[in-house]
Amino acid sequence: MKFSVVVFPGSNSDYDAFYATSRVLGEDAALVWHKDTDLQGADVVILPGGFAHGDYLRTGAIARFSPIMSAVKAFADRGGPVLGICNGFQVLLEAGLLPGAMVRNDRIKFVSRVVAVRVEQTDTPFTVACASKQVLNLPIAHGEGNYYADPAELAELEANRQVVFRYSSAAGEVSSAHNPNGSLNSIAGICNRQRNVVGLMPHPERASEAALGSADGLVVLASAVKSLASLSFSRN
Amino acid sequence: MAPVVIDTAVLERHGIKPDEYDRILQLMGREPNLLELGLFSVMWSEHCSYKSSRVHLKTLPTAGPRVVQGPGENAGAVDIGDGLCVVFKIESHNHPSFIEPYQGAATGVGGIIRDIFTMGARPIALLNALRFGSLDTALARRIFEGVVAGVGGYGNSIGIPTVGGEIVFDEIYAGNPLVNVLCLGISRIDGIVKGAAKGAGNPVFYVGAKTGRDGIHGATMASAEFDEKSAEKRPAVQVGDPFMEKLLMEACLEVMKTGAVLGIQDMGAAGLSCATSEMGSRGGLGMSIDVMHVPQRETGMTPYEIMLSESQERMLLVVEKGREHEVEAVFDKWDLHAVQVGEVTEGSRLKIHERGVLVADVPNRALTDEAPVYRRPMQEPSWQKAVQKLSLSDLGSAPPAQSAFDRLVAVPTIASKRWAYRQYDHSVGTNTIAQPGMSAAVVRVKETKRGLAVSVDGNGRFCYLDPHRGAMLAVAEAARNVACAGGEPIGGTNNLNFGNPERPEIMWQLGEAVRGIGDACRALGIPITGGNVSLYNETEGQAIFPTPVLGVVGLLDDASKTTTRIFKRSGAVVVMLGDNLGEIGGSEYLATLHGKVLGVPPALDLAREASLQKLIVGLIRDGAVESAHDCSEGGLAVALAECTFDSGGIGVTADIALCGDKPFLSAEAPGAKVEGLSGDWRTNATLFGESASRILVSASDEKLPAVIAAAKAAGIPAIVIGKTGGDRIRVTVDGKAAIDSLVADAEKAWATAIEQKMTGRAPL
Amino acid sequence: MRARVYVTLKPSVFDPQGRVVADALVTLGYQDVKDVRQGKFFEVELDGADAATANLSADLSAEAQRAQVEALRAKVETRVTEMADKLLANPVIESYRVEVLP
Amino acid sequence: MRARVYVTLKPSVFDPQGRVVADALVTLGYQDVKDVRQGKFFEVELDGADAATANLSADLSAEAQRAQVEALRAKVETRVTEMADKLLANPVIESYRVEVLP
Ligand SMILES: Nc1ncnc2c1ncn2[C@@H]1O[C@H](COP(=O)(O)OP(=O)(O)O)[C@@H](O)[C@H]1O
Ligand SMILES: [Mg+2]
Repeated sequence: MKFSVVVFPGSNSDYDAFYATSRVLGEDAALVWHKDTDLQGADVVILPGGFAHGDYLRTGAIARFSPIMSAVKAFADRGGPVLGICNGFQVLLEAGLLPGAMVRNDRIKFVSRVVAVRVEQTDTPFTVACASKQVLNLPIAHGEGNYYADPAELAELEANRQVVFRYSSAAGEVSSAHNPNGSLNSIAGICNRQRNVVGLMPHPERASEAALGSADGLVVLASAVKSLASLSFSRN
Repeated sequence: MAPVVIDTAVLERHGIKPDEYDRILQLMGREPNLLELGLFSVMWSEHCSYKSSRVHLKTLPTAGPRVVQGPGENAGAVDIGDGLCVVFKIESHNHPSFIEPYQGAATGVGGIIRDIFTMGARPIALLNALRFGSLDTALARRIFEGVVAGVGGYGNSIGIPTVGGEIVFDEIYAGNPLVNVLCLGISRIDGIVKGAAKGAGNPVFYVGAKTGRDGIHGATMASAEFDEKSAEKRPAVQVGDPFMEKLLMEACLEVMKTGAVLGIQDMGAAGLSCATSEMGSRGGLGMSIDVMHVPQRETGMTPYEIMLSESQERMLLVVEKGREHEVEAVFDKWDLHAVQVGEVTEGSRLKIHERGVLVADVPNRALTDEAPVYRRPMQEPSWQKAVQKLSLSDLGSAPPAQSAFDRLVAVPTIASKRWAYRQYDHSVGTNTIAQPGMSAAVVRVKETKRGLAVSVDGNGRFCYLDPHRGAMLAVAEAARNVACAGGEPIGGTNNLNFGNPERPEIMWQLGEAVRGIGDACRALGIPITGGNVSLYNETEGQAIFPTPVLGVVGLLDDASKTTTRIFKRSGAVVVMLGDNLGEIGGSEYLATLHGKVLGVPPALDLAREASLQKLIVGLIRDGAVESAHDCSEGGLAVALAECTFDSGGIGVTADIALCGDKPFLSAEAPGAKVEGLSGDWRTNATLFGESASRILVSASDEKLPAVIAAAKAAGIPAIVIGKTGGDRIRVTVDGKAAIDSLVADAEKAWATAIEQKMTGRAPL
Repeated sequence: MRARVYVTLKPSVFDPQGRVVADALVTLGYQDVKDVRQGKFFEVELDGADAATANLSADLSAEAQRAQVEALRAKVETRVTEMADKLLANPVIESYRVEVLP
Repeated sequence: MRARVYVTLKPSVFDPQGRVVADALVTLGYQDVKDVRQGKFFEVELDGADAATANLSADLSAEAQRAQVEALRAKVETRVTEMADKLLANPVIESYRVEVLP
């Protein structure tokens, strides 16, 4: 199966996602330039972390106009699994593929550390291999990961079980003490209504080998492989 | 260019001394015009020419079996096997960071990254060594806050992890903070590209940000002392653009793979002047450019401004004639537009044109190799001997060990730097094996089993008390930290931060420090492959402590074998390798508890240090030890506590033998005897003295005999001092209770001290 | 011709930067600071628009000239509003205001 | 009472963000965008100042009232200018403008 990782100017975790899917997971992977219009036969699309266009203006704001984004949109509309990690999540928000927006971390500063994240939903292509309420140790590294949606939107997200990951304690309890950036409802990641597009701020690809301190993130990428068997969508 | 009378005022504005001007006249064979004078001014500045330090730097050991590239290029390179080399260098941005902390630090990071990818290497790690005034002052807090944000702002965006560093707080740096940044990259040995012009007739390309009027005379500013007037002559500070640099980095690495690039150099200090003259003189050729082709951000720029601008994120390339389109195509892909600005020429002259009219014509070696070299007078400071005298009876009574310990773990220089490094992305790139907070950073080398351990260290207090020994100690500490992660030291880089070299005492400090670095590097087998010199670090005539910062890179054949300072489990035996001599001269203990910087720094036996490092590297490789930690600031007691921090609360019980009462009588430090070392003083010297060449390890009962045997074979004392376990740090000295703290309490004080100073409140 | 686009977070969205600035001001001794909101603005310079004005001014009555300028301003305003809608502001969290400079 | 502080990079200082926004606008088809400079602003709300105005208005002539308000505005302006100097703007690379809101 094939992961296509989109490279925006300023992406900096593109190769990390490529490495984790190809070298660690052993699947096919390709880096796709943002000016291309073809996803190279992707089974799964990853929008990686980084600072697309410097994150000048707003995170993800300029990247959503890249030519490749029409293909990503079409792929998502057909039910193809799309994962946005960190900056990739921000791009998905700006592109309207996921609801809500990001504002500056509540304590302003860039936050780089390992956090515990609780898996809330296991019926998305990126969590099917997780146990319900499984807690993953994943690095975060962002200045704007403070998730916002207006009250009605937020209520809808919760009602539709679209909150996929929440910041938690190591034991899995969710509270403001374990919320690193002020995200509403401790949201670390969400999915769209169709559940095939997922975005999260933590970096599963950076936690895919024990040598790096945690291999907890691999289950997110492995989920995609597992889910693909049961998913049916057209690639073109 | 309009003729300008070059009078003393003009020369002064350009920082050119009368005898230097005579030399210019001689080299030129005529009077220079203003543009030419500008070129000499920036190229002969201390920052670019190393005119005061060069004679000393020449004495450093630079050769070794692994050295691929020594000093003289944009960065040094050392062979790490498999056809690969590690490319690294350290660079300072002290003065700009004082004027504008965020941008000063950010552009410092940008500058050193360019030095690395210019060589054809992909940067994979950043470290920094920072010095600030006391965090009890608003000024130091503001500078610290800005510098940390700037370091993070640039590195995070470009996606190179900041994996380690060190931060020291001392009022001596209040008006002159230090920001030294080390970058390290990986390249194939045969992929190294140099900053030399090749082949007359080959086109010269400019790529990157447009040239503006920023930082004109920045290089000369970095070489001038601060005084009240400098507030007025503040040059425009450059604003870093990490996004542009990211594009440049990716594009340059891609374009170098085509083989069409024959030479490349970044435009840093002295901008286009430096890049054109250095590339020409390194290649033994000339260069001819027309400033009309240089992309400009502002209108009406003169050739003088264009040549001297220090706009960031720009590169100059020599391209093989006929292959221009290959280069242009790569840059176009990245939305960067490379433009030809000139060509390589026969001869050795730098010719600058403005719309075809020749406006400057200088032999390029006159700007580079033939810059003045000074053998400046050196004189040991009159106060040097006095500050080496340490009489404890003058300091009153010693505090109880427990209260000294409580103070020390929370003093910002010793406390956890997590407030800072949590603002640095240290996991991007998926190579980081030992994160910030460990003794050395460890990154793996993808596609191999290898790893690189890196550490930056320096102790200004030691160097103030004895620059020669202090510099040796800095080398030893950096190498020891690397060894404690399992890395065999293979190369070093250094940043010399000193005051005004025109003062003989400062020059003496510099000369002594360089001699110390050389002595230690020769003994430890560490070639110096590059570095940086930052002089005139003074405010209102007050120089900083002489502060050489050493960056040492070590190689692990198997990155998975690395270890950290942290105790891994209860029930392990704790062993001290080395001697506990109780040397408190220049210690953090004396500074924090008694407000004194006095005495001689700890003695250093280089042969023993080398054996110790070999020993620890072997023990780690063989899996004989579970943790390893160097003893430095705060001594044995603080080092023991640090082994318990981040372990999840694993405590330790240890008994330490009282140090001797004449520990200062080593042959190397005659006259350094401390008077009054008895009672509490002796207990505190035992616990908080900073004797060199000591490592704390933990090992299983089964491995203990092997550890002892290996130490014996190496001629290093190995003393079992205690056992891990429980939830307290309990230390006795000769059986007498000295320290007894809950790990959780000590760790909280240590982990949150800086955050509390910065926010004025207890952290969440 | 130049226009400014002022972008602010909607009142319902918490503004952490404003909060931090307000706290810092209070710490500095400005106890009467009740609240700070931080926004950003873009000064957009458009080509050609000036030239258009210049061209017209010669052979028209003052009134007609004014009308022309007004029409031009209106055009610029529409255009810049479009830019704000599309790119400069994120409608989920931000609101904006366009001001054409004289 | 409220005041706004507009902060911009000095004209001589390069504004990378503005350049990227300008490039993005051109790519989006706004070919006539020549330049964009990005700035920020702070809306500072001060306590007490309003109360002061309210107190005075009752038993004073319209003119005296106006004078009082003017004095208050002047005071706010001085105070906020001080804040801008000290904290809101970085004098090395930025310049600022203070506007007291009615
Ligand atoms: N400026 C910094 N940047 C990143 N990490 C830092 C910085 N300063 C300190 N650290 C981390 O904190 C660790 C402890 O620092 P230090 O007290 O100097 O330790 P050591 O005694 O091992 O030299 C460093 O080794 C480093 O990993
Ligand atoms: Mg250290």
